[in-house]
Amino acid sequence: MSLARDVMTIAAVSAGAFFFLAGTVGLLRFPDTLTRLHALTKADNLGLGLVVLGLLPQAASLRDGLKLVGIWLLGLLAGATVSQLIARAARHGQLNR
Amino acid sequence: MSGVTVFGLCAAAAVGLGLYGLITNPQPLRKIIAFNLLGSGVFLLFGVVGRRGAAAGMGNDPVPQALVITGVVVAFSATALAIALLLRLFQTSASVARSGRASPGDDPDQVGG
Amino acid sequence: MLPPAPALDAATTPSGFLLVLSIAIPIAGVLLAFVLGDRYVRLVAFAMVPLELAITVTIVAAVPHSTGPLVYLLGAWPPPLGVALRVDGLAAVMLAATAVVISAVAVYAGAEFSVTTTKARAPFVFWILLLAVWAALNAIFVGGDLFTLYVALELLTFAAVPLVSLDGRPETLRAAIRYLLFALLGSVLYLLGTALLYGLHATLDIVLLSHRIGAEPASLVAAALMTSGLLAKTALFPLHLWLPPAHAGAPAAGSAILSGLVVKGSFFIIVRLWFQVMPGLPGFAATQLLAALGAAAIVFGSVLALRQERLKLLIAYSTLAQIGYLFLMFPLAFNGSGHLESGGALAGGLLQAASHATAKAAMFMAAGSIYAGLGHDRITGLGGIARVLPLSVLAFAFAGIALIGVQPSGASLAKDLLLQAATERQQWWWAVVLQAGGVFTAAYVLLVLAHALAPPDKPVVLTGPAPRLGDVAALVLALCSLLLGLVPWEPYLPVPYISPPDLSGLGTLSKSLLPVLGGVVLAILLSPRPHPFASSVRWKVAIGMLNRFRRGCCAFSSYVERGNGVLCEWPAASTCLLMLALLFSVLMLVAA
Amino acid sequence: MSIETVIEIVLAAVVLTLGVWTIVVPETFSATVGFVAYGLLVALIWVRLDAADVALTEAAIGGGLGGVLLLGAAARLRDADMMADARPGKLLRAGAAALSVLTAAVLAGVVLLLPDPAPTLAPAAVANAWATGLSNPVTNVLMAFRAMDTMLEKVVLLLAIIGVWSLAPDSAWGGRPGPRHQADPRGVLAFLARLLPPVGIVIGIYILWTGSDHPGGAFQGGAILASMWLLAIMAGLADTPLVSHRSVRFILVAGPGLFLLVGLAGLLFGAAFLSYPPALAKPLILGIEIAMTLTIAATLGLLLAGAPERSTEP
Amino acid sequence: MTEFLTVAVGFILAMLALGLLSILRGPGDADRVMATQLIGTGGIATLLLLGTAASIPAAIDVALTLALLATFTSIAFVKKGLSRFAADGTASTEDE
Repeated sequence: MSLARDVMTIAAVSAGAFFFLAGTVGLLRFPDTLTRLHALTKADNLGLGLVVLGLLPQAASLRDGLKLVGIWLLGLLAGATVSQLIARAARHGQLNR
Repeated sequence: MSGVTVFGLCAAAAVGLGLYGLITNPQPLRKIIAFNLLGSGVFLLFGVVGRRGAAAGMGNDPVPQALVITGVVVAFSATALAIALLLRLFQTSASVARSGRASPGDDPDQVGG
Repeated sequence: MLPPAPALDAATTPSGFLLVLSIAIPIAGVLLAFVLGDRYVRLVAFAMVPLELAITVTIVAAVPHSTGPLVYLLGAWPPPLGVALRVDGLAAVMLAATAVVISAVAVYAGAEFSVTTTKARAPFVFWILLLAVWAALNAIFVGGDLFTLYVALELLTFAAVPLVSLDGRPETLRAAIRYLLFALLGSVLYLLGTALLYGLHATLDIVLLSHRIGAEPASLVAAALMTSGLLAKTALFPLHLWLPPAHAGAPAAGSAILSGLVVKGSFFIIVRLWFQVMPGLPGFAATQLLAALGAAAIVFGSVLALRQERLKLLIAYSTLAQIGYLFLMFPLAFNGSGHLESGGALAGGLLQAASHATAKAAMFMAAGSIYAGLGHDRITGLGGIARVLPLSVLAFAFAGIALIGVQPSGASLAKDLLLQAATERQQWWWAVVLQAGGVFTAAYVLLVLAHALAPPDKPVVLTGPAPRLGDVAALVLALCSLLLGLVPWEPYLPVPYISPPDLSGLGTLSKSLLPVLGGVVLAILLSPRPHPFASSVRWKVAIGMLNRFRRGCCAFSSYVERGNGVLCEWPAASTCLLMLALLFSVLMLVAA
Repeated sequence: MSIETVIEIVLAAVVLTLGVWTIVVPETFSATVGFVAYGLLVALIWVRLDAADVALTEAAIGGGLGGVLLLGAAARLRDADMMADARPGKLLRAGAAALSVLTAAVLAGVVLLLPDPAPTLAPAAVANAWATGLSNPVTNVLMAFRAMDTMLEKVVLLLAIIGVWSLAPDSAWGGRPGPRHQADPRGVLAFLARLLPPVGIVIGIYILWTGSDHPGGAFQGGAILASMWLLAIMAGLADTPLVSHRSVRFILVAGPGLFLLVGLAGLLFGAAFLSYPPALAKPLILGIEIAMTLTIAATLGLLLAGAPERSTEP
Repeated sequence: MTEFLTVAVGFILAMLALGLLSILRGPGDADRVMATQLIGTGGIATLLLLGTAASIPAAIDVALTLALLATFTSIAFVKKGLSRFAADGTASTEDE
């Protein structure tokens, strides 16, 4: 049982790490603000989600598990709203100087 | 080299960086930021000291931790006060500049009474 | 009397609860005044001042009857886990000086900071901060733990900074920012030192540390960092960039507090650090450096004071010089075995601090009255005010005489004690500085008095009513300083001999007259402005002989001013601070 | 060298790189963002040092309030060169750099020289935990063993508020701090400001409550509550209060006030000032902490809101 | 397991560092503000892995706090960073 948990953790965390890699490559390669923002939020939120998923089997209690899920949801919410705010600001050109 | 030592050196470096910034940066806001960096180095040093004193089932001596929390609060209040002063100075000197040199605030005699 | 390292004070002494009250009552006043709001702040302050004064009197009365210091263990937790409050003779002296000065300032400010509907802000802030300064200072004098002292020191800074910028003009805001930032730099260095000390000894209690501390390199570095951080807050030359604009820009009552008391807070922690935490450390060379900085402060501060156009700035630069005077005691306290001894030198230093607190506060209060009366405080425009504002001028004169060190003032007893220590320790060069300090002080005090007593160019018109009550408060404070030498100090300070001041003897007279005469000469030589009696014939004869010499002196003092301008740049001053910290470490490490 | 040490070196290197960036980058705005990122990453170091209480504090201050404070100021002061000192010359900068490096080197040397085994108060703090009935030793130190420091620190916070308010123009004294913020009620910000605060309040209270036995406590909880309040203010859903309002004043002194009262009660009826009778210790400390949480939330919120700008008339 | 988690921490940390550097370089302020957002995800992931690897349960609470407050700096930037002085008083640039 413990082995199955560990396998799941390793698989999910590795996948998460891959998405972080993808996000960073996006940041390094994409030229303008909006595409970089896209790379950042999409890839990283997936990455965080997978890391959380991977850590769930290791959680000591139900409360810790719930908190983990809560962290991911908060991360999603933050990513969605903040990227909107920044994108709007950037599109209006008021910040790119 | 243990982890504690790494962070101890990191703390020393943060102190050095903060000092350099505080001395050389002409902008007051940058000085405030450098002060915060310096402060965080000092707090980290407390953390390292506490980590070295891990005992009795505690991973870190609770007394330095408590000192750091108190210190962080004080440093934050100082930052807030400094920034409030800065914004007010910005506002008043902007309005003095707008109303011209002849404003009463420029009279050299009126430096308090 | 200072006990030789109290080994066991792990219990609260009977009247120890008074120490708690000395901090708790002003804090309660702060909280109460804040809640009750604009209309009641002054009332709360007026209620708290006598209460706190009574507690201070009780503490001061209790100290001689106790065998050791009064001790209170907070929460009944003994150090190292808990925090202890302690009052010895030194703390009692400072508590008393603080209580006297703050009470006088409260009387002085009563009229100026009364609440009206149009201006509620300044009184609200002033009265609350007055109580806060008192709480912070008492916590510094009473606190027995280096970290508690840190928090108290920050409390003091937070209470002092808004006093500087109370009138909200750009110059004072700029002065407040500079003061705050430099003070923060100082306190961070102090905190760095405490972190190292905790890492070495797992306690920050002053008494416990004094037993555990040795000449380990880390302890010495910690001591150097803490000392230099505190020097920045005390504004010892060359770390004084923030002091003149801050002290001259605050309202007079605020300046009295800032100049008289606030700088003494960090000074007192330096005394605690050197004399109680680490008296056995190899600091002789470092204390020589400290005193050398003090001597430089005396020269710079006095010369610059003589060059000021405005009275408040003159007084602020005089503070700079007097702070230097406070540091002359450190090398004089070293005995033959390289141990910092709590003897006559320490007594002299503390006495100097107390008498400067009272005299300087009185001076600023008098200057405030003059400013309020004339609408300006240009020194050359002071002619004739002795006739229209006699009380203010009298208060200024008494405070000045006390500061010069004329018998029987506290400063004169302090000078005697320090001179005696200099003779005993065979460090004659500090005796020269001590005497010169008195002469310099006389110079700028007499300069102001000469202008104030000179006949006016045109009739003096007062812009406001003379604050009678305020002048009386200033006068009482100045008289306190003038009579401090008559107080029996033996129960509180380690005064080595008892010689009742001889008020009529020829020796005394000449001792008082010499600095005054020297001061007259210096004032003539160093002040760049025309003198008030310049039109008289005798003057012209006298000046004719001196003229060439005077030109040289003026050139010297303008060089000093230029040098000061460089040192008052932020990067230069903060570099000096860092250099001092390193220098102190090196001096102590080499000696170890 | 173990793999943990490698990770720690990487972490320290990232943090220090950000620190260097913060100091040397020319634009103030970039430096500020760099410092906020630095503050967030320092929380990682604190977790690594097994000081979760401090990590929480750093996260709440560095991540939320400090960032808002510094970035807001940086954005407003963008081109304010008029307050800057003269830029120091090359020689002075080189000297300052040399001295700073020297200081850091001395400190590093001292850190390496610290005694081994290190002296510690951890056993004493753990052994005396019975007196309060709380099992988080950091809370015990803050609320019992060194309660005086904590109380004075709360007074420092109050003085900071007074200092900030003292900067108000006389005409606005007693009025509301800051501008009235407005935002589209159907916009993203308003959406976030409706969704996040309920969650945040629950988390803030949880951090306060868990602080008696696990890392957490009044300051961390209060900082989170303050952030939620500021979010509502920035989204225009709430306005800053009148600073002359009696209830505002009361909340701002509730924490230190109750602390002082309990302390004086200890002086009168108990063993000593700021001592708690063992049977009542836990409820008393919790009561003080609840009051302090409210006070801290209000204080931090108002510190960031700044000096009163709008006079008492609406 | 611990080793794996520690390696993952190192990897994500390295990605974080690279990402931070590329963002902080700019060119615009909007890019720079993204740095805090990046830490909102990468930093939290690191924190969670670190806490599990070193079995420090409170790391989850720290991560929760960070996740809750990660949006704040960006909001402060958007709200106050825009022409405050032109229209001092009501700085509303969001959603026009």
